[in-house]
Amino acid sequence: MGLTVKNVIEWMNNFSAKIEQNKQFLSDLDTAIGDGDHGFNMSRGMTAVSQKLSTEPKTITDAFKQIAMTLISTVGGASGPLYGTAFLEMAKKSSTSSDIGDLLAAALTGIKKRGGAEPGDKTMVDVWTALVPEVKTNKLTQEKIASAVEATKDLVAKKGRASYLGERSKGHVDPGSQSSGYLFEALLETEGIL
Amino acid sequence: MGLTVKNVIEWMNNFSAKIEQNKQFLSDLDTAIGDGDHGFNMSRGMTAVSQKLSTEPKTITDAFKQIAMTLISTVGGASGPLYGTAFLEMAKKSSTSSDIGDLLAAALTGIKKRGGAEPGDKTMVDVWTALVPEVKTNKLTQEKIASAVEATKDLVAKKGRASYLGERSKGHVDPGSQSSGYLFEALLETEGIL
Amino acid sequence: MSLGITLVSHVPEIVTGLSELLGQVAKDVSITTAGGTNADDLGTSMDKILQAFSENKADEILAFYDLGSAKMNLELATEMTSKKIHLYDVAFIEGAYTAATLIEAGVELTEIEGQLKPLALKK
Amino acid sequence: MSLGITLVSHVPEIVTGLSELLGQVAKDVSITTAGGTNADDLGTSMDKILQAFSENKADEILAFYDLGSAKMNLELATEMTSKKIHLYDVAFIEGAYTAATLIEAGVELTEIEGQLKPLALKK
Ligand SMILES: Nc1ncnc2c1ncn2[C@@H]1O[C@H](COP(=O)(O)OP(=O)(O)O)[C@@H](O)[C@H]1O
Ligand SMILES: Nc1ncnc2c1ncn2[C@@H]1O[C@H](COP(=O)(O)OP(=O)(O)O)[C@@H](O)[C@H]1O
Ligand SMILES: [Mg+2]
Ligand SMILES: [Mg+2]
Ligand SMILES: [Mg+2]
Ligand SMILES: [Mg+2]
Repeated sequence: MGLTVKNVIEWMNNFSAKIEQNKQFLSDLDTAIGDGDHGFNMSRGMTAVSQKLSTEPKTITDAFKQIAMTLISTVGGASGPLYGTAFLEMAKKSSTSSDIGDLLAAALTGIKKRGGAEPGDKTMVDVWTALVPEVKTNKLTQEKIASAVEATKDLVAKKGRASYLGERSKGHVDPGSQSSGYLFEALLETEGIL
Repeated sequence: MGLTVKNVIEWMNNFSAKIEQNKQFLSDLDTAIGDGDHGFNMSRGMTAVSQKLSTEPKTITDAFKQIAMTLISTVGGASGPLYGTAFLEMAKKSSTSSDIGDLLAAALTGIKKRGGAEPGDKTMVDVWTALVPEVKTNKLTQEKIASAVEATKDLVAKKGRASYLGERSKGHVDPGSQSSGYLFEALLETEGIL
Repeated sequence: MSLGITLVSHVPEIVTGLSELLGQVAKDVSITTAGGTNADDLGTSMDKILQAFSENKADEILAFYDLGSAKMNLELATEMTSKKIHLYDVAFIEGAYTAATLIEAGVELTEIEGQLKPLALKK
Repeated sequence: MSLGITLVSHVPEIVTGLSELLGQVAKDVSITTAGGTNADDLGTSMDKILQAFSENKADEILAFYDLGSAKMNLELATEMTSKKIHLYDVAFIEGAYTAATLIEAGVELTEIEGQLKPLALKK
């Protein structure tokens, strides 16, 4: 059935629930290689998004735009403009395509442009780069999500706060990759969207 | 007759009076190529010095040490540690010499070490470098002081706040050179010290 | 064409303090600030940056920031404002101080940018 | 041997704000500050710097400063304290942030200094 305003809202509410449940865990990951706020940042942002979407947007494009602007205004950390840009690009793309794979590909391009990170830099870009093709080819699974997140563990950070640690950033999962994992999990669990 | 506690105090009180009289002028010079506080900084410092010296120190060494520490604690700008270091070095030197030329030479070495400036960098070092030899050879005059100060006008600043202006620092007398000029004038006017 | 400065930091106090430091040497330069998140926590806010851009009296703005994540919000804001924004990856305090001094002295943008070059950092 | 940080600025708010920023990533590092003159005006104070050195819980201190004149007071204070002080001519905020992150991670001084090299500036 593809993307509808209703399943986008469901997707976001599910993502928000996962963030809420894991906010301490995400912040703990960020404590190890950053400033310890990623879970709290995302929780603030996604709570505001759910709130915003409680009034149903008219179109998918409107929905993505509202998600983007809400995250940009409330998250506060690097993940704010990054997820914000992702959803802004999805909003733009949604005016010409309703294929979720195309939208997520546009989002990934936006994230890379916004943060300047490339695959291998130990950022959310790694998880998105691994999983967007899986969505496109309809092969996304829980296992692939988990292993994409886990794969950031052994990388040396080249972008974001963790990059100040150089080699010492090894051995810890990247917090933004973990939260991105939840986004893809929520997508996978949303009936009819893929 | 040479250096005595009494004529050191007289020298300082005279210097303080000149600073007081010209504090707005010194700050205006600093407004052109700095942050506009040099006169106020020196006024605060020398008022405290005169106050301190109103209780007569036991030795010349004590006098210079008190002058130094008072300037360091009260001036607040770059000129504080610079004049402070100058008088600290004079205090040190005064334990083995009572020749004002030797003391001023030690002071100049201290100023250069503290600030890293060389002659030609458009700082107080220029005035000291020009005038210390005149003191040593007993040839200090009001004219030589004036022309040493004036000579800083056409230089390009290489140290201190004025250095941020690069070429634009040309055409203005350096404020710390002007205040140093007053120090040498006060010295010249102090009966029996040279 | 006038040049102004916008300062962006994760901490509100850092930009109010820095603005004071620059004001001393650049009395005639419009300097606006965006510090902290919308809730005044540690972080940055695109909304505050946009407001700092719009409050700035100059036509063209030189923007400086502390840490990398501020840059992303700055770029987002740059895309959303109609003002001309120049963003510099340079030492935050030292770069902003240099720019303020030179703008006050009437130095042109290309020359200012030349003086900012030695202060460039990977941020 | 523990490492601490002392921050010196012409403006009190800059160092209190910066100290907050560093505290977020370096909860276990002793960070002490000296901002403004003894009268809390814009400028620096050797007395405040000495106090920041002595209040610091670490044996060795990495010191960072904003503008050149702060450096002179820092050097004077360094000569007057018995603590071991390392003074860096690097981008103030970026350098202090880098050092705080690395000290918190237990990185040794020589390695920290290597990471500070690319942040060096003529100040
Ligand atoms: N330049 C960047 N490009 C892509 N992702 C980045 C970049 N910088 C940070 N991130 C992501 O953001 C996450 C941190 O988010 P968050 O903690 O909310 O922000 P902050 O670091 O500002 O506190 C990182 O784990 C990483 O995945
Ligand atoms: N590195 C330096 N070496 C020698 N003299 C210096 C140096 N930096 C500044 N000065 C002197 O200090 C004067 C400025 O003093 P002041 O205005 O009190 O300090 P600040 O620049 O901190 O406001 C300059 O005019 C110059 O003569
Ligand atoms: Mg974080
Ligand atoms: Mg943060
Ligand atoms: Mg000054
Ligand atoms: Mg000053």
